[in-house]
Amino acid sequence: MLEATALACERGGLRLFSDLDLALEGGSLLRVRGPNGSGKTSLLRILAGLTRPAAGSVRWRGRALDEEYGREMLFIGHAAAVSDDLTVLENLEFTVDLFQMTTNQHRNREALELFGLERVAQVPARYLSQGQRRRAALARLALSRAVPLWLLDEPFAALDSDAVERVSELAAAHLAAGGMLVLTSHQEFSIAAPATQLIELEG
Amino acid sequence: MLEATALACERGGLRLFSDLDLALEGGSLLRVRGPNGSGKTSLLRILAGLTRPAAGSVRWRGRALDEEYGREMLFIGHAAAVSDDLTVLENLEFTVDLFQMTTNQHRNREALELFGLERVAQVPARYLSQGQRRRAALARLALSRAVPLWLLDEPFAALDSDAVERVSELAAAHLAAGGMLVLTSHQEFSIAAPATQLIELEG
Amino acid sequence: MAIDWFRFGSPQAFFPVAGKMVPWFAFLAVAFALPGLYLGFFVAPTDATQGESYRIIFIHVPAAWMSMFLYLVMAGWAGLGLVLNTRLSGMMASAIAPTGAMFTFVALWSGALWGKPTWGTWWVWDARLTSELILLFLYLGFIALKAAFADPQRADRAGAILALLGAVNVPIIYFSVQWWNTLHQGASVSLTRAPSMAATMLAAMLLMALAAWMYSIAVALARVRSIILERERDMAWVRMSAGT
Amino acid sequence: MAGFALLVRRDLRLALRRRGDIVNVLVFFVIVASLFALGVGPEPNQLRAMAAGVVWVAALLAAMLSLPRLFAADLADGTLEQLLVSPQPVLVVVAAKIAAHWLLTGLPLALVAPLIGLQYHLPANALGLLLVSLLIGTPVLSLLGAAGAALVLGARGAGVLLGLLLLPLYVPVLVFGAGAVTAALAGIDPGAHLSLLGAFLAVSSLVGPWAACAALRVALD
Amino acid sequence: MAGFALLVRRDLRLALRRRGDIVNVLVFFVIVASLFALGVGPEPNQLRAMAAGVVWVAALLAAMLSLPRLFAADLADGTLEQLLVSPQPVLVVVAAKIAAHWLLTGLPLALVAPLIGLQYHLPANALGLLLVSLLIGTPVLSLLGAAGAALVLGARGAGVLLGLLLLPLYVPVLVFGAGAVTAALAGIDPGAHLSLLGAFLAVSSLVGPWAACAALRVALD
Ligand code: HEM
Ligand SMILES: Nc1ncnc2c1ncn2[C@@H]1O[C@H](COP(=O)(O)OP(=O)(O)OP(=O)(O)O)[C@@H](O)[C@H]1O
Ligand SMILES: Nc1ncnc2c1ncn2[C@@H]1O[C@H](COP(=O)(O)OP(=O)(O)OP(=O)(O)O)[C@@H](O)[C@H]1O
Ligand SMILES: [Mg+2]
Ligand SMILES: [Mg+2]
Repeated sequence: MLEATALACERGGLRLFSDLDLALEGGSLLRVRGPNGSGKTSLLRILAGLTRPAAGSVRWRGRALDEEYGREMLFIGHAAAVSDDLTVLENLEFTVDLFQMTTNQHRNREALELFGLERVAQVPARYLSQGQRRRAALARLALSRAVPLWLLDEPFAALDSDAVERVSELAAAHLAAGGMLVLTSHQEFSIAAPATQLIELEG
Repeated sequence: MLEATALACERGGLRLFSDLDLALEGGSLLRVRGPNGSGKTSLLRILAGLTRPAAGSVRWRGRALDEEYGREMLFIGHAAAVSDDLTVLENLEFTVDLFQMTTNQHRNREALELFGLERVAQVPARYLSQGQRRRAALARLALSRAVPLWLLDEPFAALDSDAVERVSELAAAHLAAGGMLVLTSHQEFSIAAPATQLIELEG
Repeated sequence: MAIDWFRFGSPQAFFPVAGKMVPWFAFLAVAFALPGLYLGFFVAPTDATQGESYRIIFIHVPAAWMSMFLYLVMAGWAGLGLVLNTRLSGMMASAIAPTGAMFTFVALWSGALWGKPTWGTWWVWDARLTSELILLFLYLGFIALKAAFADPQRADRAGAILALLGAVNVPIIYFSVQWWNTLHQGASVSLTRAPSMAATMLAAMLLMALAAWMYSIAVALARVRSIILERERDMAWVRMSAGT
Repeated sequence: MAGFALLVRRDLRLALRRRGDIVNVLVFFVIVASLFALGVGPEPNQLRAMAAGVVWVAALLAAMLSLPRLFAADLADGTLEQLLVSPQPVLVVVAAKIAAHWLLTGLPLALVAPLIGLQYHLPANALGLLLVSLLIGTPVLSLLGAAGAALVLGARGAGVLLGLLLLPLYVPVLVFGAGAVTAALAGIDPGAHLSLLGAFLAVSSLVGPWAACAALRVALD
Repeated sequence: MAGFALLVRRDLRLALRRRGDIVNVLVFFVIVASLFALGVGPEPNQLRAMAAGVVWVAALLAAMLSLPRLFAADLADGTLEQLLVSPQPVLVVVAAKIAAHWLLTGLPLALVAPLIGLQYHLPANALGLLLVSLLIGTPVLSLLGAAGAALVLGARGAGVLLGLLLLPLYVPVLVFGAGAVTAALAGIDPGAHLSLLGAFLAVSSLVGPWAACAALRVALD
């Protein structure tokens, strides 16, 4: 489904990686590993269609990335994409509408509860702790079963062990249902996956 | 040396913790633990003198916190305090001057090397990866042997295993030399310490 | 085909070519300017109504033409870089901008000097003068915007967008005398005069315009060479040719 | 269309959350208008002559002061990234931003301008014209402003740089907008000015969003 | 003192890194000055009468456009936190910020103002006075501006809000500053205006930094 051929990435005149190929089918987990600054985030941004690769191309279902791709892909980067002045619930509702996800008020509430955010649902995101902010960004995972491709950049950073477990469970269920997952993580994690791939980037 | 009595913290009308006492002597490591949003960061900011506690007081060497405290304490929070438009080296040099640390060009370079930043020393921080940015903030630890009290908020987040080890070694050496360390971390870590304390905050 | 094009667009290939061309264009600039100035200031007859002051035309008109033309060239290079992602294009645009700004300034300045004796004021806020002033600000904005980015690639792309946006102004300058009733001359004033006079004036003006052309090319090429060196200083070929 | 409405609603909500962005713009407008009168002098005739200019310069400033934050906040917290990977076309995102900006600055200004005009002793026909010229002209400020704001994303000293880029582009709007009113005061038909303003609106509504889209992609690359 | 110099140097370096912040201010100034003439009209006499007002309004705008970023960038990246826990007194930090802001906006404006005055047909004595009034008055803009910028830290729509807070405070500066020049043009002794400006400077150099310090502590609590 997701294929990339001969990808290369350049930053500030430096080659981060080149000639990178990948192919992902339903049910596979791809872990991208490498030291700080090796280009993991850059690779994920290329796969999300945000950054132009210096060479090579990314294809989804055999076609180049287009606006439709936005409905079939989910990207959560370093920044939480949570607006300071909206409450946690409003932030979630905006994301849901933006990505045209099928859900309802009840399921939104459940998603927040799953991430232990019910107490702060009405608090403007400005006042959240670091970890709560990440949780607020990740809450949409609970509503994204139908989105086939997940791209998660360091999803576990700043989370406590409880939240790490929650995310791992969601990821495992997603994979079991035939979804695809690409993630980077410096921490070790355990996600049950039908198929696992690893890309090691060098520093 | 560092004492806090009957500390309480309130946020948005909510009590995060109250009646918290602590006393730290040379060589002790204090780990603050608790789920996301339980008040770890708030506690560290109180100890750093940034936030006023709702009740209780903090004392250093028996006296209330004053400007002198800034020379004897080091606080690294969630935000890396690295200016986008300065290079990594310039950022370090500014910190060094700001905190009136005794060092020299050679030692600054060494600190950057220790954190694997020599290649990006002349790159504006804007272009760093998440982990490199944290490393740039933590590089000052290598020059802070003389600062008795370290307050580190999630120092390991976003770091690769190499960098985690580097920080742990520096912390261990600091403790062995009679320094004090307060840290929060969701990840497990191993830092050899003459004395260890733990504060558990409830969510 | 495409590969050839990209090779031509590589700074490394262009650097020596530009180096060879600079002296030629510099020579041509002088070769056109000398007879142009001679014709304009010694041969062309004194104007019946304006006296000697009309001779500013030999500076003013070529400068005004170049100011507009160079903007289009600059925007063209910038747009090319945006579409094809070639490194050289952005450098060319950067190299042209200061020359364009200079000609714009000269056109404004000479026009103002000319306006004093003819219109009795050195400045009015009419459409052509205003749009020419905006052209100067656009050049300055382009330069400032490019300088505001540390990353040259990003600077090129942001600058290109601004250059294309501002290109709308050029036809406004050109046609403003037709669209609005203004104090400024319409086109071809000189052509309606007595044939002999028009011939020398036209010749002088065209020679000066050609000289301005050649000068612009020479300066832009020289400047693009130093931009190439600065931007690509870390690349192997620069270090090798610098002998380090 | 649903995406457009969603995004406009979000921006309006964010602005209203502070209970005052619109009020701020209006108060700001009043202050600028009185400030000018103070800076130049109290003669009624001179006031009337400069009324349109002052209102227009105030509109221009209100637009400019609010522009640096148009995309910057969304860029910083990662929302812009999400907007770009979302199924919404980037053009819709940009159009919504522009619409929200106009609703929050241009529209309130246009509606309150006749009141200011009254203070400056403008006659009734000139007041109406002032309103019309603002209704045609202020969208241009938002359209071009969005392009400028997107261009300076990630550049330092963005505020002043933005002024530098935008003021020259705003000049024609100001000239024609104020010109229409001044012409009417002098008994000349303002139609020519208004049609030029309209032409400007047409051109900038083609060029502005396009430039903003391209610039956003560059900023996030 | 070493701390003060260190902080000023940092801010200047950050500004100069782009090889343009000062140049930007100057170009911006020139643009505003020509824009005003456009908005009001081309009569030389009218131009002379409003020259001082225009220069002062331009100074005010340049100050205001650059203020929202005075502390915001440092707050966002955590630098402000470090400045507050550092051994430097907060007052020194604030004073350095103010000084750097003035060096980057007020001073270049003051130095280039006589050139603008020339274009507006001001006579020599008025030019000198314009320079003097700017040298006394622009520090007030930075002093009060720092307090305003610190107060609105973390508020959305900070740009317009800041304008709202500051413009009323800036009005007196504008009035006395431009007034001094206008008085001289009319043959009246400008001493009274200048001494009022001086008094304003004295008061704001007492109040401004203190208010900024307090506001910063609140913003970071
Ligand atoms: C600052 C003031 C002025 C500016 C910005 C200005 C600008 C321009 C520009 C942009 C052009 C080239 C456009 C074209 O070829 O159609 C031009 C051409 C010309 N200008 Fe000016 N001008 C100014 C003042 C004057 C004055 C005072 C005069 C004479 C009284 C004058 C006479 C001409 C003439 C004769 C042409 C050539 C028109 C032609 O044959 O195409 N200009 N000017
Ligand atoms: N202008 C530039 N000059 C030099 N290096 C640059 C420039 N822009 C980006 N880089 C480098 O590009 C790399 C970007 O890496 P990226 O963010 O993809 O890393 P990562 O693998 O995600 O790291 P982390 O584990 O820290 O998140 C960094 O090494 C950075 O220093
Ligand atoms: N205005 C407010 N209204 C409601 N709650 C607030 C408000 N301001 C702060 N809070 C709460 O205060 C707490 C701050 O916690 P703090 O940042 O100290 O947590 P932490 O233990 O560091 O968490 P993490 O592990 O996520 O970093 C959060 O639970 C937050 O929701
Ligand atoms: Mg990364
Ligand atoms: Mg925390």
